[in-house]
Amino acid sequence: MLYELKNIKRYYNGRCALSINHLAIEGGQIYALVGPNGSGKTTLLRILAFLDEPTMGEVFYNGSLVAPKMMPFLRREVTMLLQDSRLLTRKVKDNVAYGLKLRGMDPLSMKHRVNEALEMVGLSPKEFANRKWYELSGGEAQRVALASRLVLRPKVLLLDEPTANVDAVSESLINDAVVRAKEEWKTTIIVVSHNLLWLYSVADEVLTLWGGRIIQQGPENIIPGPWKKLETGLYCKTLRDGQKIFVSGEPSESKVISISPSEILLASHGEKSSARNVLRGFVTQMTYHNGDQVRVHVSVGDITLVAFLTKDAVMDLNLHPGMDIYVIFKASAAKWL
Amino acid sequence: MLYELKNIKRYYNGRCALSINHLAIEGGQIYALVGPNGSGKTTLLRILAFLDEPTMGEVFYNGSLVAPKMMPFLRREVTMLLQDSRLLTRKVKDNVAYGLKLRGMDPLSMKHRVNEALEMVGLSPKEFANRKWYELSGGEAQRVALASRLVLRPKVLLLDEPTANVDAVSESLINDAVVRAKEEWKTTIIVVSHNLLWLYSVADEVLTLWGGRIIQQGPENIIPGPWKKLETGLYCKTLRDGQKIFVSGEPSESKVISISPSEILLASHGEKSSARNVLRGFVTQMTYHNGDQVRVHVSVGDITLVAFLTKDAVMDLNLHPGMDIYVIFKASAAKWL
Amino acid sequence: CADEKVLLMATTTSTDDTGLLDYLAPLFKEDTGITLQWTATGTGKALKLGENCDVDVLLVHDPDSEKKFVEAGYGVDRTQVMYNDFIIIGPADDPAGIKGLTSTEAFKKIAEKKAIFVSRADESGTHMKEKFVWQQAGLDVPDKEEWYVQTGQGMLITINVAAEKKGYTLTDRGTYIKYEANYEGKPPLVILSEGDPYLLNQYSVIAVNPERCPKAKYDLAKKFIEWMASPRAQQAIEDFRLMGKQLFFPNADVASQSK
Amino acid sequence: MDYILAGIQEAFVLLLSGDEEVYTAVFATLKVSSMSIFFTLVIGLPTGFLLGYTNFPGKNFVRSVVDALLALPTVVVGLWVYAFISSRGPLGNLNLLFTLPGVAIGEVVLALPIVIALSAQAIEELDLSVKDTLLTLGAAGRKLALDILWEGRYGMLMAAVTAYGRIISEVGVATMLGGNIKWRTRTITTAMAFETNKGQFAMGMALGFILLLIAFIVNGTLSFAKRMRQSR
Amino acid sequence: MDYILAGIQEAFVLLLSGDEEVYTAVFATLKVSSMSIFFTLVIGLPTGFLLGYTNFPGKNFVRSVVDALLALPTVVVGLWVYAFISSRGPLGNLNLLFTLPGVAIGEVVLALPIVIALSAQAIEELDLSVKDTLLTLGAAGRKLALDILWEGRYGMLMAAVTAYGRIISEVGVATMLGGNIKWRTRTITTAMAFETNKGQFAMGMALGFILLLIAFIVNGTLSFAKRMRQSR
Ligand SMILES: Nc1ncnc2c1ncn2[C@@H]1O[C@H](COP(=O)(O)OP(=O)(O)OP(=O)(O)O)[C@@H](O)[C@H]1O
Ligand SMILES: Nc1ncnc2c1ncn2[C@@H]1O[C@H](COP(=O)(O)OP(=O)(O)OP(=O)(O)O)[C@@H](O)[C@H]1O
Ligand SMILES: [Mg+2]
Ligand SMILES: [Mg+2]
Repeated sequence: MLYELKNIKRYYNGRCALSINHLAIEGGQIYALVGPNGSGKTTLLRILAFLDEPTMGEVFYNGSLVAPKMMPFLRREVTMLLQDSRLLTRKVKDNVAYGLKLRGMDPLSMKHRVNEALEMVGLSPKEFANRKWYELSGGEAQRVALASRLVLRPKVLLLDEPTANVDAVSESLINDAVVRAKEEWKTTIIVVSHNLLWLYSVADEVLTLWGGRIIQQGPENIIPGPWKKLETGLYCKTLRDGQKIFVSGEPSESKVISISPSEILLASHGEKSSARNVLRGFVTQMTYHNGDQVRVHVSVGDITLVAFLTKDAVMDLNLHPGMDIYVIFKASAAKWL
Repeated sequence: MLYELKNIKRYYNGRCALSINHLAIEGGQIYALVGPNGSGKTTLLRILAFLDEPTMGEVFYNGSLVAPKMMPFLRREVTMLLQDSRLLTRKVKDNVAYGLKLRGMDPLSMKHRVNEALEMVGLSPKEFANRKWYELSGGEAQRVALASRLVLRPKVLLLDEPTANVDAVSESLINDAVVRAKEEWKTTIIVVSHNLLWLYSVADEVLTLWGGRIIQQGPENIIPGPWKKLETGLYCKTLRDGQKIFVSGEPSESKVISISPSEILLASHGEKSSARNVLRGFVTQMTYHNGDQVRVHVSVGDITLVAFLTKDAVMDLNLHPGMDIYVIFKASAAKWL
Repeated sequence: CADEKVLLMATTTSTDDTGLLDYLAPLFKEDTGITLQWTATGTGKALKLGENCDVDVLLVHDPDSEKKFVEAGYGVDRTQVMYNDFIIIGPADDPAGIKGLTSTEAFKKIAEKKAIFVSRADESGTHMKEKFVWQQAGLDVPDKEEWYVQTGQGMLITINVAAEKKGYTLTDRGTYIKYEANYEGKPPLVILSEGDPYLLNQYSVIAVNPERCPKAKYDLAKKFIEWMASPRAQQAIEDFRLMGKQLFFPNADVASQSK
Repeated sequence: MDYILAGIQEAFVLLLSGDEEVYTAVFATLKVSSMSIFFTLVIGLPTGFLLGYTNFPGKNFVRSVVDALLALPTVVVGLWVYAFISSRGPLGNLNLLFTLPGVAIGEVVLALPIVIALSAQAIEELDLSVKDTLLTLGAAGRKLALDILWEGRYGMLMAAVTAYGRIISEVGVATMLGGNIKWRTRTITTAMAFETNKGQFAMGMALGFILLLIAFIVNGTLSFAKRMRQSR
Repeated sequence: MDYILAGIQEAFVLLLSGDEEVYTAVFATLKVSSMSIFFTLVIGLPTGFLLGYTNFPGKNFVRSVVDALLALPTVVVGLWVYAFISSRGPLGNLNLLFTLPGVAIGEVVLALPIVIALSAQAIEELDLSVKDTLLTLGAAGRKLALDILWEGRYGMLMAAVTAYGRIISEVGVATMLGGNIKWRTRTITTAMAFETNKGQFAMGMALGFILLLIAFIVNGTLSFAKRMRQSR
């Protein structure tokens, strides 16, 4: 176990931004960290990067409890791409070389490594190495910042929105780079991104944050309130088009439910079902995943629900984008967050 | 015609970042501005926002040539969300109210408008209005910056990566906000984003930049070199899996081609075709667009090609994600950029 | 108090530092109703302030410059009012052995032994007198000698420099008494040579020429000059004591008015 | 050595006994320094803003000149201003020599380069995106200038504090233009120099401590205002 | 008025005629100011860094004290240092009084608050993300400090230039600890004060212009270095 977090809490001026009872992170994997804005992703990454300490709780790294005075040493092997990434006020090549210089690498191998890193993020060293830090476009700067982390071949690489501002070609380059880091250098990687498509294509495991807590469900099908209590004991939300969602259980403080994509069925006819919820919608997107899984987005009223189907199921239903379809799930499938 | 640009060039230290012979922008539309990193999108937006002047060339706004001394006045009706958006060092509500205060709005209507703008980007005024500028997560800050532009109800709204760092729910809120701005306030909107899915769902028209020039083709199916000249006069690129792409015509300096999605056919069998290029691949993604169009992504070797099909064609082919398929296009379909 | 009668004087630091003016001003006010205010600087700058009409009256101690000042038409009514004298002071152990010698002998001895001598070197009345003594002793001013320290500063500071460097210096008696007072009677430097007749230090008052300076309060200045020469003021100067010692000797009655 | 301790003691005695001479000097000091810092900021901040914000040919030269003027000696300022306000100077009619406003003129001249150089620097250090942000929100002209100054407020505050420190501790100009006239233009610093020249070192130290006390109160208030920005 | 013009003229005459007194004073000025600024920066920049970078209880109080010390009057510094280096003081054996190194000690004390306050301020103004960036890249300890100083280099330069201006134009400490001794510790500023007290205003002005010329050359060089950052 690389990291173990126990009873971590992080407060900002009395507001709790992160609250994790237990979290274990294994080495050599690629983790995706997802969750809506303000859910505590950056807060968690900063603690894992030893930039911040939790207000309370214990962080174990490689089995030993992390004390403040160890943090500078740990930061040598754990590096983080900041969400608000910025460059040092020097040339591109000096930005990328900075960490290597710190670690006392000789200039010759350094130059080689710097060029390699720039190429990994799709920047030609010939064109970019000698540019000043401000002579870059937004996406170029973002990629230089990433290169200066990749070049370190760290034990742990924490990436906060690495693909923000980055174009599609570079996105897949970054994908390759991350996979290469994992495979060649056995780097443990934790990526935060709202670009779920991209994220799922790299991640081995997904952690979802919601309101500072880690929840078991995937990030999809999170439905906010308001919920109205019915006489039957169920709770009901009315969508913009008049359809209603019914869920059971006791509401949490956040008044938000989540439904696992695996609990959702799709059917071409909606008449007969024992499930409480049968909603009409249409397919907006279908995406292929490794293992012959297809992720299907269905637009229902003003929300989008996601279901996972096998390739065969897709073919049986003759599913295609734009097709009208019924989304079916039980009232008890919903989990209050 | 709202904007007309003639023979615009913008140099940075002798490097040409933007070169537009002619560009006309009509009022009341939503334009998408797409292109890879460093293609000049921000450079163009800054000129349209009257933040920068082109090194040479003429900018007409509302039919009259823009002189430097007019720019402060024009900036009253043209506002831009910067790519590297930042907040003023004051409370959230004061950030959003800033532009209104400048324009002399009375405090009462101002408060109302500020709250409305915050809600438009999905931030509850009760929770966020009194936060300090640094008490926000990355996506929250981005949305406050957007709110402070939306609140102005400007004549022209220029958005540079408005959805960077923003979660999926807020993304669709921003979508709504942009459409509302166009419809209620007749705002002309130009959006830059690498989030093409999102972009296509809002834009009326798409402008593509490549190396500082506007090109006619959409942003998709841009295939970089290297290209090898064959004896037949065609040029050939070998993909990672050994398949080859052949194109005709004379290479431009950039050595990049583009193929319009509408020139690409999909077929379940690849044997008989007069077209030079018949490539085997598989469907990775299918997305529904208004007007019964479906955008299909096909992974071929190490690149992804995009084709547009009608819903009926999708059904005829029984197309589904993960399905093996042939991509067919003529050598002459490629345009050298 | 717009109609308050205020007389502005430029003077040298010695009259201010010793507290003489703080002692005389209330008496002057009592007798004439005029408030005396002063700014204390070097004699050279005081004369310059007079030349520029920035003050009404001067109390200075450099007869040669004063005469030139009056001749140039900058001042009128120059009146000598008091004097004190110059003395040579040095470390109590007197390394050059000048105790009891006349000033010229003492200077010769100092030069011979290359004992440290600290000079004000600021063209002040004191400095003029020092140059005069070097001349009397038949020596050039030892400008670049290692042992000849030129401070270019006021008297008290120059004495302090001499004390730090365990050297000799020429000072007016008033300042020395003040210095002695600061050390509560146990000063590091003591009087080693005194009493030469040409070591007098004459103070005069001069009114700024009202013809050049219409704004100058000549009437008040004239009153002040008259008052300073009056028996009452002269007696007051006679009575002014520090540590029981007299600092200034009135001589208005014996001195001749220059104009 | 002993005069340092004696000085601290004396400072308390003077303050607590309400020594009239000392209080007059304190008052004169406060008056001169308030006037001076007011005009220095009113002139210096906009000038510093323009110098930091705008680009014009020769800007670097102007910056260098301002930087050089940080070395403006008090004697030069004193002489220069004296030339103007002496009764035979062009402003002689205003009777400013040997008055507190006269001193303030000199202090303003002395402190202006500090405020201009430091505020121009602070404006230049501001991220470019601050200016762009204000521009995109429609700020222009005076409002733009004010809000850029506001975004750089901690830098401006530092410029003001540095200039205030220079002004309140200044003695050369105060002596030359004020004349150290008792009850009128004697400030704490000129009194301090005067006492020291007389060899009254303990008294000089005492006055020095009183001056530092004032500076501490003024700057303490400013620091308190600054602390409001909290953890940022 | 006329002495201002006469002063400029005289400055050229003095410089061109190679007046020995003036050149000795110029040399003494350069020597004192170089020594002083060197030690001020060596002590002040790291202190300013620590004060700006670290958070500790009572930090605000320390900042306020440093800000107050910007008002440290030359007389107090002079007296204080004098107490230590006079022959009766604890450092009397070193014979520093009335020497240029003695003056430099005083100037360092005087200029330290400037460098500390301004550099702490510059460090605090640096975006927090600069520190985070350096930390994530593995910087720690001395290297971290140096690189943060480097990221704030224009602010540091400004602190140095301001301190240098203060030092080179300073006269009170130079007089008190140097003694204005001709051929030895007479600097341009003490000479200037001396000439002015003698009523030689034109000569005072002339020396003032020479001083500004030196300041301009020094700061011009620094500005040139700064200009290298170009359009940014
Ligand atoms: N410096 C701060 N002071 C106060 N509150 C803060 C601060 N930084 C973050 N917060 C709050 O803490 C919560 C978690 O913030 P965090 O930055 O971890 O979110 P995030 O998951 O990274 O969001 P995003 O996707 O927008 O980057 C948010 O509610 C945010 O408003
Ligand atoms: N200040 C600058 N100095 C020099 N070159 C610059 C500067 N700003 C941008 N460039 C260059 O100009 C080109 C266009 O930059 P621009 O910022 O317009 O790109 P962009 O299309 O917005 O890219 P991105 O998607 O990365 O934001 C790029 O090659 C960039 O490197
Ligand atoms: Mg975040
Ligand atoms: Mg851009």
